[in-house]
Amino acid sequence: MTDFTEDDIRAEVRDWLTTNWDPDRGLVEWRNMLIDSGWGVPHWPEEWHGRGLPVGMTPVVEEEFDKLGAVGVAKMGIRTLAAATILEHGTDLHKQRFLRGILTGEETWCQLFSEPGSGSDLAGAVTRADLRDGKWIINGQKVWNTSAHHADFGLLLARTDWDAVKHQGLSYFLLDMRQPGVEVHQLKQMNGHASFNQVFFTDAVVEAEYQIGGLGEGWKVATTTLMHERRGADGVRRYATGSDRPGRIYEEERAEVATVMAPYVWYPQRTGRADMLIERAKEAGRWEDPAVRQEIAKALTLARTAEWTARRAREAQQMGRPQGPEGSIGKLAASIVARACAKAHTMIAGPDAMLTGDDDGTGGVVAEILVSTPAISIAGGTDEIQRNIISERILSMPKEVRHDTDRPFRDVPRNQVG
Amino acid sequence: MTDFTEDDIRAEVRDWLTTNWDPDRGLVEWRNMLIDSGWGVPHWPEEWHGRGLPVGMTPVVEEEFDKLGAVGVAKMGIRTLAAATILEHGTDLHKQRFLRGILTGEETWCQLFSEPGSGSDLAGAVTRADLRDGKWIINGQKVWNTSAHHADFGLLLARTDWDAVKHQGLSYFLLDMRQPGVEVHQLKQMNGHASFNQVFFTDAVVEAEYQIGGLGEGWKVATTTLMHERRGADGVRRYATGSDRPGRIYEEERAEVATVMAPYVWYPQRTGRADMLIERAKEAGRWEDPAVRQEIAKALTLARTAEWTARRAREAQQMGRPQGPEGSIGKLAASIVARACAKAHTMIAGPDAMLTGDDDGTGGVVAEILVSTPAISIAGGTDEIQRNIISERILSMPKEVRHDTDRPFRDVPRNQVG
Amino acid sequence: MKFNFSEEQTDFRNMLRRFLQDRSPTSEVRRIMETEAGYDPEVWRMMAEDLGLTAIHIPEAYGGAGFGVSELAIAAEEAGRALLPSPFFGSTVMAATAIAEAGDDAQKQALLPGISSGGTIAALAAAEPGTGWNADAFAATARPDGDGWRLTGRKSYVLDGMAADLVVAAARLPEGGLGLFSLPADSAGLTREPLQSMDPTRRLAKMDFDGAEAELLGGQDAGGPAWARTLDIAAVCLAGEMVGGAERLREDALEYVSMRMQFGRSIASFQVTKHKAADMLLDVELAKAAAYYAAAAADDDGEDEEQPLSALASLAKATASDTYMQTAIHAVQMHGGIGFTHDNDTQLWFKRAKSSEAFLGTAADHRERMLQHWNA
Amino acid sequence: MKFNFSEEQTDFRNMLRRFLQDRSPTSEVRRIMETEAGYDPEVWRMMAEDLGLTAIHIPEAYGGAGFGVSELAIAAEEAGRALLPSPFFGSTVMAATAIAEAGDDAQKQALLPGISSGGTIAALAAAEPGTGWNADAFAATARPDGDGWRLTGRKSYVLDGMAADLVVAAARLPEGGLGLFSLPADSAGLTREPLQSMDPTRRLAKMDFDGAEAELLGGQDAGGPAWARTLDIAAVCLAGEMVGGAERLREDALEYVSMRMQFGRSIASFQVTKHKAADMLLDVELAKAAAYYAAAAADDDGEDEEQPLSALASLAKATASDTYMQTAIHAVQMHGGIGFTHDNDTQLWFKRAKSSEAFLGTAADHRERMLQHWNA
Repeated sequence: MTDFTEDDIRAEVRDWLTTNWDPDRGLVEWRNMLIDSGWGVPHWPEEWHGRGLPVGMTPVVEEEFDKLGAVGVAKMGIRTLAAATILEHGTDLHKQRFLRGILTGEETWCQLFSEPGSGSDLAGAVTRADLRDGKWIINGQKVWNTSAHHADFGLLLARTDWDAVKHQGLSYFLLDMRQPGVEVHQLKQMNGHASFNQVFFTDAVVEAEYQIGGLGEGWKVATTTLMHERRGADGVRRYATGSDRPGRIYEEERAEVATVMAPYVWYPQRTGRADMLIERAKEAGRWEDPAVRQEIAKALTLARTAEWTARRAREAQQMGRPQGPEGSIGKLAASIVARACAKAHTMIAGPDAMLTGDDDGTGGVVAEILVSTPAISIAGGTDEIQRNIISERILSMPKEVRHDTDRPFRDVPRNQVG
Repeated sequence: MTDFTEDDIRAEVRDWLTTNWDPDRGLVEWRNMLIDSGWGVPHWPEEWHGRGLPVGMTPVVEEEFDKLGAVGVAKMGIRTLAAATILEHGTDLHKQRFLRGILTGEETWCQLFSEPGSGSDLAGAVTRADLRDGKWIINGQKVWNTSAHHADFGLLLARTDWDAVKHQGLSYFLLDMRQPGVEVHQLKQMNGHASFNQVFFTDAVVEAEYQIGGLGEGWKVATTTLMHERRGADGVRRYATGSDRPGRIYEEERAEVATVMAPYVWYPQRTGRADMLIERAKEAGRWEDPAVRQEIAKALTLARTAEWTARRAREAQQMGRPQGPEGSIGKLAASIVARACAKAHTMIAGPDAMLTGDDDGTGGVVAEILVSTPAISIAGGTDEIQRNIISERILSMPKEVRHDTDRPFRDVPRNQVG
Repeated sequence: MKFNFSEEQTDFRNMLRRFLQDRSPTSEVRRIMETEAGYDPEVWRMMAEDLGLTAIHIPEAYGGAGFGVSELAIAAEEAGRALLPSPFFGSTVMAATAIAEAGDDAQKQALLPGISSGGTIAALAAAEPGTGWNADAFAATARPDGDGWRLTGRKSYVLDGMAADLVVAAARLPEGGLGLFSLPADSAGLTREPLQSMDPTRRLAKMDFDGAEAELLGGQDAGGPAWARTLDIAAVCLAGEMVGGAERLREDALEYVSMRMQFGRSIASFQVTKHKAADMLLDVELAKAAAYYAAAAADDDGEDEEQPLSALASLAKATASDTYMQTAIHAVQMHGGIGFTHDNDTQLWFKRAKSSEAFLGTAADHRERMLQHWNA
Repeated sequence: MKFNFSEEQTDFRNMLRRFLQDRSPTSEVRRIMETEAGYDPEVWRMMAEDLGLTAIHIPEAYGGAGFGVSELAIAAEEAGRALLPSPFFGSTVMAATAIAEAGDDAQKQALLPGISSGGTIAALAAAEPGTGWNADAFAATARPDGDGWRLTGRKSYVLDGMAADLVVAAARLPEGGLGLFSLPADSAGLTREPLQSMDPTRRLAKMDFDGAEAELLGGQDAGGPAWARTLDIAAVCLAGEMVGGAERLREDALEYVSMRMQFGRSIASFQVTKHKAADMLLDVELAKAAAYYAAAAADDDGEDEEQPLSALASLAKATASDTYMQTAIHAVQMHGGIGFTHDNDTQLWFKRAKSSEAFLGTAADHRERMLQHWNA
């Protein structure tokens, strides 16, 4: 399979699709066919459901799918992080057990990294895994776990060695969420949505063979997961919807999309909705108010310049040029955009900014903007963390002197979790 | 002298003044009379030119001076810091030699603390004093020395022990500025004024008896000077002028005031001149521009609230109540006020903000504001230093971990002065 | 008290703070804000009968305590600090002031004692949909009918409008001037409906007047000046309420970062956190200075020639609402993810800050108003 | 180049940067800014003859190089970075653009080759005292006189007005429209005087027209649109010049704090300094994105339907001038006391940033203009 051209690939996938694609099939049936053919994840290895094609060929294959409207394997949500982590660090047992369920969409995943006591400091996890009678016994608490309330499995980072230094005492586990020792509580936000969960472990069990990566190498494995998370973050920031075509398979896919996207339904509002400003100002009769116009112009300027900056980064990447600083500042720019938009929306709304639901004149959309924008400067790495990263990695300024990595973790001062 | 009432004091000083005050005397002659009578500095000890009255009586005495327009002893400039430092830490020799000259105004002083290599870190001074043949030999460089170009003496902080930790290797000297080893260069600022000097020492000499305070206790002595400097800073921020009455003594005093105030002639502009905003907007035809009005209102609001906050602090102090945080935030507030004013002045000036001198429509006053306001967030302790102080001293937040006070100064990383 | 409170004022504040800590802790605020009424009648009774809060600035001749706006603003500040859900602002601050400013002696005798005792809850229906508190835009009209008047038009953002027994309404007179009218809340021709408030501790209503019968307060010239002064005093008290809330947010955020560790050290030890805390302190102190100065000015009107009360009230409102919102944004950020959750109390004050930005007009509106009244 | 520069553009920028490092280091800027002329004729000659900078965007038919606004803006950016004192902006960017936009073929043949070769320095006299670049407020008038016209009125803030051989002036036509006119700088009835510029690297003049004879460029309808497009292109190039200056300030301040120690550690290791540096980078990157996008839009006008060039040019000007000033304030602050001295170079860029806030109109003016042209 090393001698081929783009046209060969195109022809081959088109042939296969023409023969097999049928929108009236069941979603799982179809995805199993995709997995068996290797066209679902063509860049994965042949022994694991792929065709071993270079990553660059994947968009070509996807184009052919799109032409016919053919549905692909399950790709959204934490499952992609699970697949990437298992592919890179998993044993054959792990791959055997999990990859197909991930691709068919029959089994869903959540990420169990953050803890209430450590915030942005993921490596400060204190959830413990203790080996007893050949099984790992898990005790502790995680937080900010998207979709954990309906997940079948979890990607768990837990401490196995308290005498090692911080980053070297962690191990990584593939945890069955459907067991008595795991309790999931949805966490309601100030905007009324519940995008996250808290997960409590009381003697939860992981069989020894479902530890992944070396013992004490959990941070290394987590780095893979986090890298894929960052890469995918742009995608998640946009709210996806399924195709609106008729057919059984599309119906099933729409239901899947709705479930995966449920936590993100308010994400458009989190950005501040620069796109609504001018229309809102006109509707509210404030388009001629010079003070309001200044704030609208500031918000639009920030939104546009942030967008152009992101496109500069993308184009540089596509042209194979070294990425400039514009790549890493997007997250921080998004915070500033959101705050400027919230300010402008507040001025536009005038007294209606006090209202919500049916009474705010926008069916609650503006109200949701006003109580959602604070999230963007926290979730996925706070503004402060972003500024640390920019100053240290891009501007090469000195790192903060650390007081938590030079001693056994046992001796590192930390929060009491209550 | 412990049994007296305010009325007694009033009567006594009035009697003395009635007999002695004459505006046609020479300034120095009159001040010598004041010094001999003890009415020039009534709260100083009787053996040193005062009357040993409580500090609270000084305003009473001053009121009686004011009623007659009687001139007092020399009080402005660095001389007051010299007097306070010598009174508290000096030997009889020091008091004998210097106090009278300070009070008559015949001898002027400068402060020699800051260095180009250490900025706000005054205790990081590397100007060295070495004892050779019973004399201190000074080598090094100081900067930001107001009035040093015409000073007779300097308050010098220099390092005498390089093996002690930072704050304990410094000693304090009373240095004769009129000697070959001392060279003074005026330092021009971006606004064209020269308020400061650089002072270079090349084997300058201080006789052993003019070291003040214990050897290695220079930082302790400097603390006295700095405390008086901070106390006087409010006064200096306002530009003083002499009385405009006729009479030989007033003429001489006006000349003295002009010399002392010369470095501060642009200080009103440094504040941003909130007082000019409305009139300027009307003159420039921008009083009706809503966007300009927003900025004027913001600047006026900051200026007023800063002023009211300072008055809250003063009144609390006068009522003997514990001073709230409002005392320490004045310096930081002044920076914010100045920036907001500069912004508003720029918008008001419109295209004239490009001009200066006779062409900016205000005889260069607005231009001077625009290039002077950056100074207020630096001089007398940067905004960053103020925020450190507020967070540590008022809010009791943890101090920055220090890496310069735990080892011999010799081993502390520092700038190469070039 | 322009620059310092008297001992009596400080005692009053301390007493009030203890009462609210005791009777309206955040757990109670959360419970009450889920109820239909939106306030606790028992707490309201104690506020009125035990503490006399409903009587503070009402003249003694009308059953009040005869204190000034300064004391009223202290009460608002403590209520804001505690996020007290109650009709205090709508009834005592707004409606009672409007009646006291506009009414003739007989009307004040008839209406104020009930409000002063807390037995009557009143609400001021002035703002209108979209245009808010800008009196020039009030479109509701009054027409004479026999001895009385009939009101027609729509009012909105009526604070504590559903809880009210008595309504004071602003409407345009036939000659174009502004009239303030009183009518019972259950009058024929007056329908009211609760509005969905982003801040569940601030209850709002809309009111439709369809020829509702009402009594004109004072003469036909009384309404305009009375409304202006009522808005000034309300803005001053709102500034007080906001600085109370901002100070609470600031203190709580500081306490949170002082208790939490990250990367093996206290979050409060990070220089950026320290500087943010310093800036928050500065902001709140400046806003407090404005709120206190304006409240004192309301009590000795005319003393500051350059800045009459309307200029000062608008200055205080603008700076307090900017500060409150900025403090709330910082406070959420300092809490990190937990600050964005429903269970963390920060969000309660955040929503109050957001709502306060708009209540009585935005900061930009008030900055414009401030300059219109500035003498210079 | 909306989102990326071509290799040719990058080469052009690099070549230019090397030239300016070599020929216009800060020591030279300081020397030249003290001279009466305000620019170095030898550097100007090299810019024109060796580098072709005076010809960049002038069509080949008129002796130019036929490049676009993108290349012109790159040159402006590098000039801004180096703080180059020269009549490049006044002559090449402003006056040549006005002639190219307004003139008929014969006029362009007559005027542009000289400007293109650098032999003629031209200046655009449009702005008027107090009201600046707002064309609606231009009060200078033109009246027909025989075959030509005579101009009367006062112009100010004329960039490179004293250095100019040729003046392009904007004046109101008898019918009320706007005309652009050309005349030799030494014409009878035209007197000019240098203005005292806060930024000594940006030379300005005022001009009095007292019946000066001038030639109308193009027809009577040409001036209005030509002025609008000239202002757009000048704003785009000024945005480029400003982001060049801001980036230089940012880099120099970062280098300074990285080299300096305080309290026994690098100033760059303080978290507050690090975060300030991160914010400065963000600001400058956003402003650059706007400047580059607007320059590209000037070359393929009409492609972005929502935002026509005037909207983009004003957006770029507003954001670049805010960013430049903020960066300059931060840069002075990061240097501490030394940053406020005359001998430290930061002040040179600070003054340029201050002057650039006002040049061609303030950020607030341009934000308003941006929305007026926004299609949405």
